[in-house]
Amino acid sequence: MEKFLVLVFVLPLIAGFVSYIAGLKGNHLSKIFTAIVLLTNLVLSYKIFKYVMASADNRIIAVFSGWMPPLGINFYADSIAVIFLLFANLLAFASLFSAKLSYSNRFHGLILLLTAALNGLILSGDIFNIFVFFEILCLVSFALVAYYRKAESIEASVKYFVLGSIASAMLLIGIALIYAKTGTLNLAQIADMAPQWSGLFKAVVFGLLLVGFGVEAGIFPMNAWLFDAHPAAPYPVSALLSGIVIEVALYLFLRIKSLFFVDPLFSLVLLLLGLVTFAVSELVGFYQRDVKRLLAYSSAGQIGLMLMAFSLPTKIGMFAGLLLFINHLLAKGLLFISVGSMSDRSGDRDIDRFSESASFVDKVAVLAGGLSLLGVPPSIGFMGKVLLFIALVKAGFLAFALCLIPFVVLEALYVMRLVGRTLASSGDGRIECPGQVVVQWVFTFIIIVLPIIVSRMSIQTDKLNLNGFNKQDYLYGMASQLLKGDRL
Amino acid sequence: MNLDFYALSIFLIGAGLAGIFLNRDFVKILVSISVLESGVNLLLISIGYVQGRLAPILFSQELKASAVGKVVDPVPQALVLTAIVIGLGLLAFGLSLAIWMAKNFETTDVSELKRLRG
Amino acid sequence: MAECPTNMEVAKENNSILRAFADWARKNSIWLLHYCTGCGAIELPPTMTARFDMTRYGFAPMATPRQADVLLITGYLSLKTLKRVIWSYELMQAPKYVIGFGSCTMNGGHYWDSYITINRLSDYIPVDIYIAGCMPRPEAVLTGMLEIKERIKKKLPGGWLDYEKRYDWYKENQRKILSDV
Amino acid sequence: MMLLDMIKADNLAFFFSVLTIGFFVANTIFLIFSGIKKGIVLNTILSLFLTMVLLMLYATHNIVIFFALWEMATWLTYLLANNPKKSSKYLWASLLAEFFMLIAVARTVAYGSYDIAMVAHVDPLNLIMFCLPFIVKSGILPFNFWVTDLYTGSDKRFVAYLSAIIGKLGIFGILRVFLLSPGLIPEWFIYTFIYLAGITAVWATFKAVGSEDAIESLSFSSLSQVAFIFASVLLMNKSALIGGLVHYLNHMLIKMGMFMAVVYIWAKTGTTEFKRLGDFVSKMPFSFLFFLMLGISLAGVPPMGGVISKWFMYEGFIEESKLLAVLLFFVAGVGSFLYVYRLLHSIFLGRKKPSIGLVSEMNILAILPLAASALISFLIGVYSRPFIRFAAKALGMDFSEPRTDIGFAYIGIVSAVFGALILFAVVLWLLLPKHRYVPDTEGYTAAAYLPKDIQHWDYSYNFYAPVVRLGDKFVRLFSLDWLARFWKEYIAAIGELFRGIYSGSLKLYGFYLMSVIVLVLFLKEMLK
Amino acid sequence: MNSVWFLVFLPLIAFLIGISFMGIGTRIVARIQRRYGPPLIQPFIDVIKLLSKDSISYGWVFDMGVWMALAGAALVVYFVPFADNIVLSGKADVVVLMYILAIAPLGMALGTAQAKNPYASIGISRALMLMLGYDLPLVMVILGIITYTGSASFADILSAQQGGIGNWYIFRLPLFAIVYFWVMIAEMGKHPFDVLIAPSEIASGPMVEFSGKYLGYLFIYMALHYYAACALFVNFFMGGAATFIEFYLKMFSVFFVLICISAVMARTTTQRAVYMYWTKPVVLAFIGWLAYLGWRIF
Repeated sequence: MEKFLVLVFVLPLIAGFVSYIAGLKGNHLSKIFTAIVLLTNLVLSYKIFKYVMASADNRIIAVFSGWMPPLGINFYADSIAVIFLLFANLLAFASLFSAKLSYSNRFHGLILLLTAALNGLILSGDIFNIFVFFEILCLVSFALVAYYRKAESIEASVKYFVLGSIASAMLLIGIALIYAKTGTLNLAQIADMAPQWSGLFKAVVFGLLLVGFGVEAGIFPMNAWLFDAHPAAPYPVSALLSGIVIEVALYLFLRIKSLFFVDPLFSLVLLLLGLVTFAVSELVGFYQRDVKRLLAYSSAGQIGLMLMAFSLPTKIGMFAGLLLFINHLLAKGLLFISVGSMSDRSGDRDIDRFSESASFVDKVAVLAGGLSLLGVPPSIGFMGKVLLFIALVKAGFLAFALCLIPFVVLEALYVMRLVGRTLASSGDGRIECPGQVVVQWVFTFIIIVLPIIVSRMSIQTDKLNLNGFNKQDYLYGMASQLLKGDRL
Repeated sequence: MNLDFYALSIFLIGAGLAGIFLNRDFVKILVSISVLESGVNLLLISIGYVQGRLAPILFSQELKASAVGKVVDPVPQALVLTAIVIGLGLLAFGLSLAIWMAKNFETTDVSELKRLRG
Repeated sequence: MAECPTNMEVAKENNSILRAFADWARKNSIWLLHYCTGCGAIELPPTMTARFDMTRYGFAPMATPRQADVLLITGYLSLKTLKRVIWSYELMQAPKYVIGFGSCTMNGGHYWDSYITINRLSDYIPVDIYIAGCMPRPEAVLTGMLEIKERIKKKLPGGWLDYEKRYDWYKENQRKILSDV
Repeated sequence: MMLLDMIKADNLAFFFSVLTIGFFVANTIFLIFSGIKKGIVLNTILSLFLTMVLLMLYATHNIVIFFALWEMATWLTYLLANNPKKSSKYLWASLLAEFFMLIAVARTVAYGSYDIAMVAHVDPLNLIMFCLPFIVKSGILPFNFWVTDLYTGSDKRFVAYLSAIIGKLGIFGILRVFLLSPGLIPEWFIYTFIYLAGITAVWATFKAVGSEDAIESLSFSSLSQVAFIFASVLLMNKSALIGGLVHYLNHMLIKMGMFMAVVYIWAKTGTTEFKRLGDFVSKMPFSFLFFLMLGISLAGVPPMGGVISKWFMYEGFIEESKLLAVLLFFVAGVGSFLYVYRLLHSIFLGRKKPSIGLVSEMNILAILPLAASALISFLIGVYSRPFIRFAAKALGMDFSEPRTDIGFAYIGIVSAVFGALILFAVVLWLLLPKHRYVPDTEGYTAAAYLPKDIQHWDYSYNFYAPVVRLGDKFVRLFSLDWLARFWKEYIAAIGELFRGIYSGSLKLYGFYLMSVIVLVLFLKEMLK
Repeated sequence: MNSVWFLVFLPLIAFLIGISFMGIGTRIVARIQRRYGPPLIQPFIDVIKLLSKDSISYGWVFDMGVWMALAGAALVVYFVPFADNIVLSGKADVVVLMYILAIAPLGMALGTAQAKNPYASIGISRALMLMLGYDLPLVMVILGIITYTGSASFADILSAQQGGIGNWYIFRLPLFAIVYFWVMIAEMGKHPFDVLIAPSEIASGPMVEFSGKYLGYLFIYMALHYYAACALFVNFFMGGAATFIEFYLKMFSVFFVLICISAVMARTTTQRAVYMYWTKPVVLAFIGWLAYLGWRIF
């Protein structure tokens, strides 16, 4: 099973270059090749997910070339990482499958490299290793944003490039300082030595890492590039970007934070940052005319929510963040794919005219995506929202919960404006690429089925028992069941 | 000895950052990014440097027998190698961006890029 | 106007107490509908107010033909107003009478030779009582109304029976000068 | 079967479930057989789903499930009304309130229990936050801005469901929470919302009296009745509670029947404006008869059921000697007389209009629910003992004999005497000289000749102009339009301010990056 | 007098009392206008004449409306205590009475609606608006009395007023009496507020299409309504009456004062009437509430 961990990273890395070369003549070959590779990747990650969930202590450590962890670089997959892995590969495959046939081999190569970087980031246990994969991720996403080479994409990519490079420099400085202090690069070992660091050192490293990962994760002051990059990129890329790339950056940062910076001050800072990100992006998102930009703001908002959820030390917070992540990935992926293709077909991204050519499947997809994004009861988004509020109140941050309310309502309004316009349009509905329809139907199906799986898995009662729950803590049970008591 | 290396690297990092923010021309910004990169690499190297020791080339004459006490810390050396390669990759991509920017905007002046806002 | 026989003919046979009681009531409470046209209208307020006070005898002015027993036409009639008079008359309910006021209703009066005045009102609707005078004084108006009471007391047939008997003749006269009645 | 034992969870749930199921069945029968073709399937499926959600909502005692089902009901209402522009106010008002409920739920979970009864034990503020969506959904004063848009804008097939059941969900919520936590309810909360409900009732009555559209008039009438029930339930007085529940039943029957008739007319003629309808009694005599019975019941005139429930509620208020509040509801009661008459006069009895040709009597199956609701309401009026006991059982009071000897026995006598007098009047009327039936055109016209197109010779527009003119300032003040305008500009201003953050210049973005590091360092020092 | 016959003929007696009031009333008004006026039994003659005349109808709702008007008015008579015996009493018959008062106007309104005449509709809308106007002070007074006597049944209200003139509510609750009297003018449709009949403006309003026996029915309804209004005032504020004569005289005194006021007043518009009823009497009644009931009304 360890070999699968390595394979999941290496396969797309090599395939990226192979598919680029294969696609030099005609790009059909590269598309098929890429599809096959991503499909195998998805199957591998599902196997890993199954294995980790079934195994006793829920973790695998893959070691390279025989060197044991303190010295060698290792891949470390626990239950949270495996979920990220599974959904990352799912979204990668889905967005590629829904991509138009007209995309060149450059596109397919870059997508494969992006997937490789993502898998590497999720699994790596060595901090410099994280830096390298992080760099690959940034570089590939710069390239993907600039794919169309038009004025808008170039401008977005330039801004993204400059901010990204500064961030990576900050990150390297941080890693250098950590290495200077601890002498080792393995996450677990650094975590053991972290408590002895002095207050000032901790603050400096925290600041550097926050900027390093924050730019890519889209935390408030640093996410200015996000609102230009996502609309400029082709819709599969923007689906990937807002679906998984920023989430993985956030996950990495929070993984490091929970290992090295355990004292409550840092989680308070992050909570505050999360709230501000959510508030600002919802407020500005409310006035957007451009549809894809509107979705970008909603992604930044959800990132704020996830940041708040993950920064809470309790398990419920962790579980809320996880649910919000899965829900956002599925809903935003679906929304970006359908809205992006619709605006490409009708040629205009304004909210009133983008849905001229909305087909029935587009309408269903946008409705399902919109409702689950907003957390309409049966969806996981709802469970995530409830858990988030309960986690916030249990951790004593009642004021934060109260501040959330107006902005969540704002988001409900502008997303429903988008959904309302699509449903109201009487488009002719011709379908450009069949793959996209399949992806939309599959995602809608997952959105509908997943809540049942999650709730069934956590309550373990045969039927939905409505008269109160015999298990004392319905939600806590859900959290502990899924996490199997992992320390992250 | 190490201290002046640290000072130099901090100076270089500061210069790089200042260059990025003050320059209007994109190519100048690229140059200052690479200055920043080199500053960081210098910092990384200087962490591993021990006064009076040799470079960690294991097959060289002096270290043939045993390199235990005589060599500087090899790990940062490796890190810097990859960091430099990455810096190169970034620079290459930046230049291609500059070319395309010139094509689309007829100028590489970053302050011209004002169309996407709000 | 529908052709059903009015109640008074039916009631004629049963000279029972009820009929007498109804006649007594009809005699003592007569409601007037004033079709105030021409110079006669000004004569009515004095008959109602303090000096002559027609309410002593049970007369009362009414606003709608539905509630009225007696139609009081107080002056000359032109083609246009005749159409309204006929319309109001047909709206009134069965035991109904018409009082022609002043000479204009009898023979066109002062304006007999005008191209539009109606010279003989009784050609178009059955008139029971004419009160002579080129605008009779309130006393004359009162005597006219009391004359109606006398006719009811003596059980004389009222104008509305004549209207029903010779309905076609009246209608034919009306159509001669009015296009649509 | 799962559904059955869910409904029998407790008496209160049983009462509401029976009513909701009854309503849904009747409404669906009507919609299917009334010949409204387009969009019926989707509407029925969604309302079936909504009914299932409501049944579960009535049954559950777990606050998280209660919150989930409540929000699902809100979203389903939004989708069923399928007029996004008009129902957006409803959406954001109820979402705002529901998030406060979520906070209350979270605090109760943090407090340690998932039971609704414990909500009030945390602290009174928690109870009020939990009850906020109930107030919003009942449209009580501070939150009545969404009512105008949603009721008039919503899909005609759903408007009956909306006003009979969804509009009154707040009442169930209040009952569920207050009955489970006696004595913990803050006094000031009850006082403020009784008087606010009173003002809402009067405001809604004025709106209904002044409205020119049947659906709008009926919607505002149901808002004023809901406000009345809301206040009497809030009062927690024994007879007021019973009156509230019986009036819930009554109002559901009335609104179901009346909306069916009006929706049927809308389906046939395409319009529900008063000035375009008239004299439908000639074409739809039976539906007029049932509509009349329901109208009389709504106005609270004895032979029909409305009087029983209103009487109990007034009795409750007088017992608690809250005269000022009951005065407001009396005025709303008299106001109901006005708009009921307007509905009867302008739809069924006025002068013929061109729309008369499009209408014909409902087929037998479509009129069945209308007839059933009218007869049940009549039954409540004449013999109301079973209904009172049904309501009392729902409230958990063992009520063999209502405390006052007024009520069903007495009203029975009243109806009997009234019947005898009607008989006497009819016999006398037959004995007296025969009358003649007259067609439409032969009417008194103050000696003016009738115009050819006679339908303009009708007074059914701007019917209550003097009273509407009088109440205009009061109505405009409380319809909170001025508040909505202020709020829109306020949000737009904030929006402009925040959009400046992402002004597109690279330098500014770079500055943001550096500011984060400085911020973290500053925070560390400041907190040391 | 408490035999079954009395129960059956109570409406007839009430009708006769009502007719006598109308007769005497028109004579008093004539006397005020310095003329003799019709004989005392003129209204009775009018009713007989109307019942003997032909009539037209517009449909079954038109007929049903008239029946309801007559039956509703007769029903009210059973609830108002007649002299010393309270016919149909229950615990809260004052509240029930207020509902029953609404049947007759509803019947008349329904009949008028089918009369298909704009004057009729205007008349009825004015009547309903006036009703909305004067119902506010009326309800305040009745609520005040109920709370003051502690029970909503006539028996208690009457017993609270026994024992000499001093105990009558007219002296103990003068404000309520004034407001109730003020409301009675509109309730009976007398002159300052007879906007609904208004012969000069809307050709006798609702009655425009009523002819013959239909108008007769409405006359009977009007007479019963006069009786009911005056009887209510007597029972509420003048402590009912032991014998029939005393009852009649008390009622007539109330009627006499009312006629004198209304004979000399000019008709107002509906809007001004409703506005006046919502402000002046409401303030008076509210002061009455505070004076007699104290703070427990909130």
